[in-house]
Amino acid sequence: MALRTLSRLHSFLRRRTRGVGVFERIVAYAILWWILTEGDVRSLAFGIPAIAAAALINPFAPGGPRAWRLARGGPFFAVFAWLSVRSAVDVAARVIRPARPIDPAVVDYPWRLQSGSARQFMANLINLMPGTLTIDPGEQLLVLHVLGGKERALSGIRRLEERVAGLFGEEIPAHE
Amino acid sequence: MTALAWVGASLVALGVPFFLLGTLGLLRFPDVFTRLHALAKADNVGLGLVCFGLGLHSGSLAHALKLALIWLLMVIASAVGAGLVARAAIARGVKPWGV
Amino acid sequence: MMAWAITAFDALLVALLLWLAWQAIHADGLFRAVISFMVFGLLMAVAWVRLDAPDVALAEAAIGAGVTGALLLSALGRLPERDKEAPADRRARGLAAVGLAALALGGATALATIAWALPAPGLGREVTEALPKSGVDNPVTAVLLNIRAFDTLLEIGVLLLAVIATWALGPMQWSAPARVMSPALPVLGRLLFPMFVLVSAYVLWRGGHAPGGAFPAGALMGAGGVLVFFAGAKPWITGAELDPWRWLLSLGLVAMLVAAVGVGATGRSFFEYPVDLAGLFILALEVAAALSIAILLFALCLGGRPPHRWGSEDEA
Amino acid sequence: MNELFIAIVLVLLGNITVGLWRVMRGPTAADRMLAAETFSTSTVAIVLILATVTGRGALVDVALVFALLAALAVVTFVSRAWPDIGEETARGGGGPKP
Repeated sequence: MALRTLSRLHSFLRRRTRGVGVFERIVAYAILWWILTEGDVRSLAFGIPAIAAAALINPFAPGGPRAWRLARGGPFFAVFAWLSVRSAVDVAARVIRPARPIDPAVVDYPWRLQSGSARQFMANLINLMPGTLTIDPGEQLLVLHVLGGKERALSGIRRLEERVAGLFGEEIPAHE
Repeated sequence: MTALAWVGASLVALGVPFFLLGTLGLLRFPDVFTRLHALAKADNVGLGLVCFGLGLHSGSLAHALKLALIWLLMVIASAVGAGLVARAAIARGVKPWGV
Repeated sequence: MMAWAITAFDALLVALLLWLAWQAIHADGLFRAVISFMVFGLLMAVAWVRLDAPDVALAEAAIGAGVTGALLLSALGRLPERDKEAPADRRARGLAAVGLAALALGGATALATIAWALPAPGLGREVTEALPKSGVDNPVTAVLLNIRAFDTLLEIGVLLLAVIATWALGPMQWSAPARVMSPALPVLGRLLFPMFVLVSAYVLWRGGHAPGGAFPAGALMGAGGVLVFFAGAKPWITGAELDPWRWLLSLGLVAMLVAAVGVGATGRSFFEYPVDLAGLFILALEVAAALSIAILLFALCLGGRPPHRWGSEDEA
Repeated sequence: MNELFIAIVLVLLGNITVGLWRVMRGPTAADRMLAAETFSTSTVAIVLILATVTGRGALVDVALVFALLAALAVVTFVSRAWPDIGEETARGGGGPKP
């Protein structure tokens, strides 16, 4: 009984540590732990097992190949912050005007991004961008609910997709 | 009272209108999709300004990073949550207004 | 200005809490009632913050706003359609409302009388005096796991009984992980699982010297398990008879019983830890209790005995 | 400074009070749910500001717990509760398939 449990644990851990990023994950979680405890080293008796557990027993398979290009993270975040503020101001302007010019539409957008993690990242990011909301991140088409007209939303989505592609180091075909 | 603390406090105050406008959208917009637009956008910027402002106000890096972590978690929750609710609403046959 | 604004805040908070509590038991439609209850939990945590009780606020945040919301919502999903939105019989509800109001009024009066009769500073001084001998710096943890450890023993026992009762009622309705309704869910689960592990461990660590401890940490980890399960992960716990997880379910209760009775071997009374080892005892009990509480709450949210083997609907 | 913060906290609680109208009104379960979600954002802001005003670091942990749990209600809602609540569509039967 105990032996079987042990061997199950062994194969489980082997599955988890295979593939990329165990080391990176551990570093990332150690940084998070430092932030949580505000740098208290006495916490490591709890911290080390927790970091190991977080990195090794995640029931979901680790993501695909090296996802992010860290060097592009900074500029991307700046763009993200700017667009978030703009989208909040945009939606606020629609709320506040008595005429309530929301002009909603449902739009199908064919993906140019290839990898699943880049698509997921974008599908969720869209919800924070000006006038766009993901309804269904499908296999072929991304179905969106947009405010303020289709064309405006589509050009925004195209630019966003190019930025996400850059972040994930993906080549996507140019828009004709 | 340092200048940094004043800047921080003003950022916190600047966040409040976004919360109010988000709620106004919640009340005024005609269907669940448009309301999701209002909330996912306005509330996160509001909370972002509050967290950033309080971080500056505290003047401690570790504390500011913890606030940034809280904001990030809320952003993830509301971005993913908005998509989930929108998809569930479509699946239940809720028709978008004005389309 | 300040005193006025604080008073207004507190008054509004109390009014909201009363209104939400009323809605939670009296709203048309169960869904509205459940949402009211969840918002109530959220604001109750703010009320504990205002009462300067961060320990309770933390527990309320983890349990009230987290696990109970998930429990009620998934219970709602199991009810047959007609029970969910149909308002109950008007007259019966009116009668119940009058009865409840009378009861609440009587209870409040009784409580107020008792509160005035209690010794004014409470037991704070006694706890502070005993704190150096308790093994921890946080008075709340000292009370929960040393001074009044007996209460905690019973509380964990109640949780275990609840799970046993739930399992006894029959197998759970879903023999496979939740039908994943969006590709965003597994991504969210993968992202949040490590956060739940880290923050629970952090809250547990904090319990030794500041607000935190086994109950909020366990509740948080249990909530994380529920989220990851609904995001499509296959749970580790099964209903098989020799499942090692059964030991983890009872670990908290067993550890507390061993600590309580084991000290008797050296001629001490129930739960009387040796003073120089008290810190170690409390640490071990906290970890055991937190793990157990997490798994107990997760098992409760499954809503029945899990299957002997989990299907693999998640790959579909 | 604290006066400003307390005024802000009061405004945010007022904001929640107004938003409750959507919880009561609906019309769909999703509307009520997303109203509740916004309350958790406002509550996090309230608790964080109170943490600054009182200088109690532990309150930041309360906000952290809220932030971590914010996704739980929505996930439970879409995967368990709403697929079987008949508000819009008059599907008969109901109840999860075994």
